[in-house]
Amino acid sequence: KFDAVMSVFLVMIFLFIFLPIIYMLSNPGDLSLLLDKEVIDAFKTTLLAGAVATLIALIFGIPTGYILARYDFKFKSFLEAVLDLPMAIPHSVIGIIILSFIYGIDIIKFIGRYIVDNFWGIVVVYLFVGIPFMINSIRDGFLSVDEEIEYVSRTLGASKIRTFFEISLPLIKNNIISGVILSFARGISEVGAILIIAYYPKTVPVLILERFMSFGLDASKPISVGMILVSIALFAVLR
Amino acid sequence: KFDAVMSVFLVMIFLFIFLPIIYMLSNPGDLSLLLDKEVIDAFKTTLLAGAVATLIALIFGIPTGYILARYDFKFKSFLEAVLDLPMAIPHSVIGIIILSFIYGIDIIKFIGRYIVDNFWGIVVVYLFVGIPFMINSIRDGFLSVDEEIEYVSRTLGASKIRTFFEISLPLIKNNIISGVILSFARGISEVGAILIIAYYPKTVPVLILERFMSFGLDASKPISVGMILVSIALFAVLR
Amino acid sequence: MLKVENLSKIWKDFKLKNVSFEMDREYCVILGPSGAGKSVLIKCIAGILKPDSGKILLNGEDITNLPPEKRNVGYVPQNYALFPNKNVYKNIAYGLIIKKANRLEIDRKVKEIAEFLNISHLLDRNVKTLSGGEQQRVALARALILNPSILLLDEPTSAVDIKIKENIISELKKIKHIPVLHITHDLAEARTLGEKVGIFMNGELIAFGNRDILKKPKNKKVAEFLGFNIINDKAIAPEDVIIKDGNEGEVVNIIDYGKYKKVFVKYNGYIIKAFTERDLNIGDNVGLEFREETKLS
Amino acid sequence: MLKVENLSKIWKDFKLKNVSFEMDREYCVILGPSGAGKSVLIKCIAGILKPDSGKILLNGEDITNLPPEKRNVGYVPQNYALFPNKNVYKNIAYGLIIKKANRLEIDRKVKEIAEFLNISHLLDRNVKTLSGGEQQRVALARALILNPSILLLDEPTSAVDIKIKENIISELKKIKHIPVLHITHDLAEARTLGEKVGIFMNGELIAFGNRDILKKPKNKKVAEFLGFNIINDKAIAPEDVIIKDGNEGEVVNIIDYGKYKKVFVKYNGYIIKAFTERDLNIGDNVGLEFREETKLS
Repeated sequence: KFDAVMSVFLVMIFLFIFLPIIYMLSNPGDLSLLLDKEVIDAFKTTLLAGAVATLIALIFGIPTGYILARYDFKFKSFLEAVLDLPMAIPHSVIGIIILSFIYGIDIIKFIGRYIVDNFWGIVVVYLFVGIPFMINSIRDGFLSVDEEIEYVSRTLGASKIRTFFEISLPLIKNNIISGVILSFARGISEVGAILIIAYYPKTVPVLILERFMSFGLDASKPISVGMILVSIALFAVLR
Repeated sequence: KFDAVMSVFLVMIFLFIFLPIIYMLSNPGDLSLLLDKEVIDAFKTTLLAGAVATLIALIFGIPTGYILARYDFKFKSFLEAVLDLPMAIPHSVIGIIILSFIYGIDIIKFIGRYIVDNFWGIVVVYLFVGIPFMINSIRDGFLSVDEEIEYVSRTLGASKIRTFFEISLPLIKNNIISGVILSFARGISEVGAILIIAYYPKTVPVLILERFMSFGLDASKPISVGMILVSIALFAVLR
Repeated sequence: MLKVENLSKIWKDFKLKNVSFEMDREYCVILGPSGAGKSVLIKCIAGILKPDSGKILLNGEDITNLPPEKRNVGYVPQNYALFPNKNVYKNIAYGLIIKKANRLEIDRKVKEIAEFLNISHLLDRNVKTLSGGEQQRVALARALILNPSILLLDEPTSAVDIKIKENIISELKKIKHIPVLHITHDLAEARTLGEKVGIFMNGELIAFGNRDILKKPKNKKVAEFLGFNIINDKAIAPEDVIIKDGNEGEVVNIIDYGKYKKVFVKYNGYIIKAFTERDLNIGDNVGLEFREETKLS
Repeated sequence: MLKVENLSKIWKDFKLKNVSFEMDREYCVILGPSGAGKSVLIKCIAGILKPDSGKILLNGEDITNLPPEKRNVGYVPQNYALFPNKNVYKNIAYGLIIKKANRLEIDRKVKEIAEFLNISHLLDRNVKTLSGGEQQRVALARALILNPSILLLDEPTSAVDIKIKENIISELKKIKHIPVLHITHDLAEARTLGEKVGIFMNGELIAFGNRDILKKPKNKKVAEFLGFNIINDKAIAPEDVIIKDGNEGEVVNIIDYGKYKKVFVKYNGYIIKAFTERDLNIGDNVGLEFREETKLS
């Protein structure tokens, strides 16, 4: 009886999420719109920027996650808090922060040219919002690797670097995959910061917004469906 | 030596996040702009909508998390995947999904009036994007409560409901708090879906975007700083 | 009086197969290897699991379908499961508070039971600061305070070290007024505490009766679990093997337990376990004499 | 030969205080209660932890500041720490692969050591499917294959049940060609395996020498840890207490271990532990005789 009441809440919240999504997927509108050159370009831009940002996040995330998992040092929890901050700051604010910084510091002002309304601006935003997911996932991976395993490897003659590549890294393969997917997915979702930093080249979420504003719901539906399918596919791999 | 190289990556990524944020906080621009009536109204709208959405998320999240933690049933993992979907779908797409659904189903079309460009539209979006955080946090809480404790309570004469309120719920207090903060913070961050569903009444992130588009960076800086402070404060409580 | 009739249950990887037994106001120990599903039996009796088939009667009443809160059984799980957000006093008083007993009575009973189990000095403590042995006593007090019709103990000494184990056993011996069903994998516990003893393997209760069944295993599986030597179809307890001079056997391993040594002797192609106080070395030749043998069916 | 000189280290909640000892090609067991920081000692010798002060010499060479990979010590941690992504063969071969030994030599050595430890049939297995005893042997093989200058064992039997423990002890006895430093909280292990024995409490090595130190505790703390009865300033091992007729003592508790019973006797205000094969009950009056006493300093 008690459980039945509880289940009612579960079913209601499930339907709240499920019905709109399933309705959207079954009423995608005119899918031929997806073949529009602007749409294809937007998908290319989004996925490429996502891939580049995720690669950078991976390169920085592995050493960062390792150090955070294996060492204690002063201000470590402050440092961890800062690394998580991009998850807490509102999306449009992130755009303002990055832009203010670039235009505020004289010696890096020149970078603005490569960032504002530029492909690399998209990459920077994606990296900024996605990196915490990468770091946390990889740090959790290293934390789950028993340190005794690394110790044994070393007593058997493997140096620290050798142990890292031979033992630790292969053991966190799944965490690396989930870090990659999460930070990629977080990146390509972003629109608030992108509107501020790099309206052009248009990413898919920006294009959806633009089509909606200019031509209404029906014009943005098919593109949305395409984007949902990408997200769900990524998500399915993750699970 | 190996660790030193690793640490360089950590420091670089730390600075990438830290410097822009600290620069922003130390160059907030003209803070008196925060006293502008439109700004104050936006803060009121944002925080109120966030609070209402979080309350609803809590009411649904507790039973949902409990059922997910305590029972196995067919399609459970499918159900959990759906409940996580709002985290995976790009922000502007979420707006399109909700709007399409409301306008697509005849018998609920009337709701549109209370959603589009309306306070309740903001609440719906905040709830949609925030609920997965609430559910996951509460489910993890119940999972961490040893079931034997509940069993013992029952053999001591407490019914299932009594045990729930007397034993289980107090034990997950911290998970409830973190669920509340995470879903609240996720809500008030949102801008992509809000632009589509409820441009008015303006939330802070929307206002920041608008000021930036109309008056440039300096007009949006002080509001951004205000919003960052709110986020950091929430975040500090969470840790 | 507890009567279990043809109880069957499959739960996770464990199963009960057609378990039947009957006990009175006595201390009953069910002995079985870890992971044999003994806890499933206790959980069915406590009402936490619903049996797939079979019946449970407590003092003549059929309780098979009653929820746990209506059974009046005392349950002490393996990890004690103290309420971490309540202090020791509140843990012990919990059952009475739920039953809305009056405050004076609660106070009196908590103090009484705390005295009985030597934990009066712990009443204000946070349960997270207690040692394993202390937690065990608090869990016991919490279950006993309601004067249950039966006390169910799930491996009460598995989480504590040997010294505390001996202590807990001595506390458990004091419980005389309530029937106890105690499950364990520890042979010494069964020998020390059991007025009735059952042997549980692979989901089945393969022997049940008075303490003597530990001395006279009925079949090979029981004999092996009890650590008997098996020669052809006879079982010989290690304590019934006497090491003497001779050379039919060769010592292959010795473990020194202080008071005596456990020796493993190669004898006619068998490895025979025995105890001795002699000073032997690996490789020594010895003779063996079997004081008592049990024929296996 | 291993020589440890004035080794001190603080790590997490554990500490070593000025530990010194010396061992040859022999089997050395360091005995101490759980949580006393014995692992810190082993981790310092393995090079995993850097001592705060003191020196470690292995075969005359000062290895205090060498990284683990340059020490040639065999290390078997408490949880075995097998490489979960490699099969048994690859686990054992790991050290030789790192050393770039040739493939034929690796194969020969792996098979040789696997035979020695009776795990030849496991070589293709995934390590996650192994039982505790099997994991232990694989970890041992992985450490022994490099012919280490010393083998370090951290509580090798703490995670397995009594039958497997006896098995592992018999495997360990076979290691004759390499010095072994074995830490444990189990007295029987120390008595059975130790050619040299140390007693470690609260970060200090409070006794070190041949096996006799287990029979003759130097002070009260050691005596208590070893389970001796303490009367005034004398320590009496439970096995040296003889139960006879009389009535100076009253039996307050009995644990039945099968071969013998452990009895707790109230005697002159002390609770004396003793072993007996007599059939006693709680409350019986008995006499006590002390066969041997050690004076405590």
